[in-house]
Amino acid sequence: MKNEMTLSFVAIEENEALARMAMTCFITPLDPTIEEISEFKTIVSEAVTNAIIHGYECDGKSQVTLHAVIDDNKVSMTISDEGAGIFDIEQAMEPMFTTRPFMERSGMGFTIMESFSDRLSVESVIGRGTVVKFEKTFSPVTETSRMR
Amino acid sequence: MKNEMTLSFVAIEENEALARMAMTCFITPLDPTIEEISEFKTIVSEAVTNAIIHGYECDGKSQVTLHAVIDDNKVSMTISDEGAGIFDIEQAMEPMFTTRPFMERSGMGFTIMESFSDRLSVESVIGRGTVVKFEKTFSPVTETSRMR
Amino acid sequence: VGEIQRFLRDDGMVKVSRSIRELSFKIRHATDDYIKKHGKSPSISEVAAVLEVTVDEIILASDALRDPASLHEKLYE
Ligand SMILES: Nc1ncnc2c1ncn2[C@@H]1O[C@H](COP(=O)(O)OP(=O)(O)O)[C@@H](O)[C@H]1O
Ligand SMILES: Nc1ncnc2c1ncn2[C@@H]1O[C@H](COP(=O)(O)OP(=O)(O)O)[C@@H](O)[C@H]1O
Ligand SMILES: [Mg+2]
Ligand SMILES: [Mg+2]
Repeated sequence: MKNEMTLSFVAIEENEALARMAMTCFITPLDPTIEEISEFKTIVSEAVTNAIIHGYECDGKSQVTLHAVIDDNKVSMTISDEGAGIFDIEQAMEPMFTTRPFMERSGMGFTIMESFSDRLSVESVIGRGTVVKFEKTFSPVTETSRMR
Repeated sequence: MKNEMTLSFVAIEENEALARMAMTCFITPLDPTIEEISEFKTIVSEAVTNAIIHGYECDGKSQVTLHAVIDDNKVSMTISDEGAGIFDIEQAMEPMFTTRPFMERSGMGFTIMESFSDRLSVESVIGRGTVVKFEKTFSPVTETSRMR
Repeated sequence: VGEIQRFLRDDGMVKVSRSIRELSFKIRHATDDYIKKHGKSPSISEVAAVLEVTVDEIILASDALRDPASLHEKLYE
């Protein structure tokens, strides 16, 4: 199937749940397994939380934007913010690296996103913002489930 | 609370469920009753279905856009399309009026939307598209539920 | 209990929390059973059919299953 959507919202923590659920509904027609849903949601959740917390410091007015495309059983997504930006992307992506240890951040966000997606890329400019792109291919829809 | 979001998607029927669930998540922080959720979802569902079916004839590429704002316990929303437009709005809003009787449409969409919202308005231009706006105020969040 | 409620509240699902929590346990069981039988993970529509609920309900309930501990197991397994 083919589908496309864009979702944007202001930077408040409540909207992480909104993003997670909206994206889950978006991929439902692919009839994913519970495990695939959970992996996909986790990627979205980590990227959106980063945009809200690190990008905008939960300012309640700047926009986080998600764009997603379904092409057959592959989902391509971008999560973007126009916030603080990342100083050193390579370092930021290292396991356990966090600039906010005092906030109980684990520093595992990018590591989790990488392990649950097929490919992931990050672009960022200090003071301009951050774009996270990823792809995830789902197991093909079976005939039995298609018929229901 | 204050919150704001925009969701847009291509005109395929699957996206009615996406819109419905995304909007439900958006209003959940207001701690609505099951009845309020169901009324709100129904308004969204009817307006989005109209945009997809009547506005775009499910063309799979034109965009339906939802914009929603939460201000305290009031939600203001617009559902817009740039599709066919409505010839005679007054007539379209009459109970049982439908231009698609052969598709098993009930003609009750606008009547339902009006009865479940606090106020509803429709603007439309033939060949340019349709904008449905509505407001719905939710019962205030009680102290007990806030504490949970 | 306070912990679970806070967790559900954070997920924005207060009023429907108990039934969702119950369903989320059923999903876990149904999934495990399915894997034992078929050697692969079930799709949401398959789980929905087994439990006789809608896919929407599975989505809502499976969101309540989100649990950082299992995430960790997955990462370090
Ligand atoms: N959208 C973003 N905007 C600004 N900085 C970011 C963004 N995403 C990630 N970062 C930076 O990368 C670091 C690592 O991110 P992550 O692996 O998710 O760990 P954590 O969020 O737990 O700190 C963050 O601490 C932050 O400094
Ligand atoms: N977004 C729209 N674009 C074009 N026409 C519309 C739109 N929404 C409603 N209409 C027109 O208004 C009529 C009445 O709508 P409604 O009350 O929802 O009944 P139904 O959808 O069952 O026909 C429709 O049959 C259609 O002709
Ligand atoms: Mg993070
Ligand atoms: Mg209608």
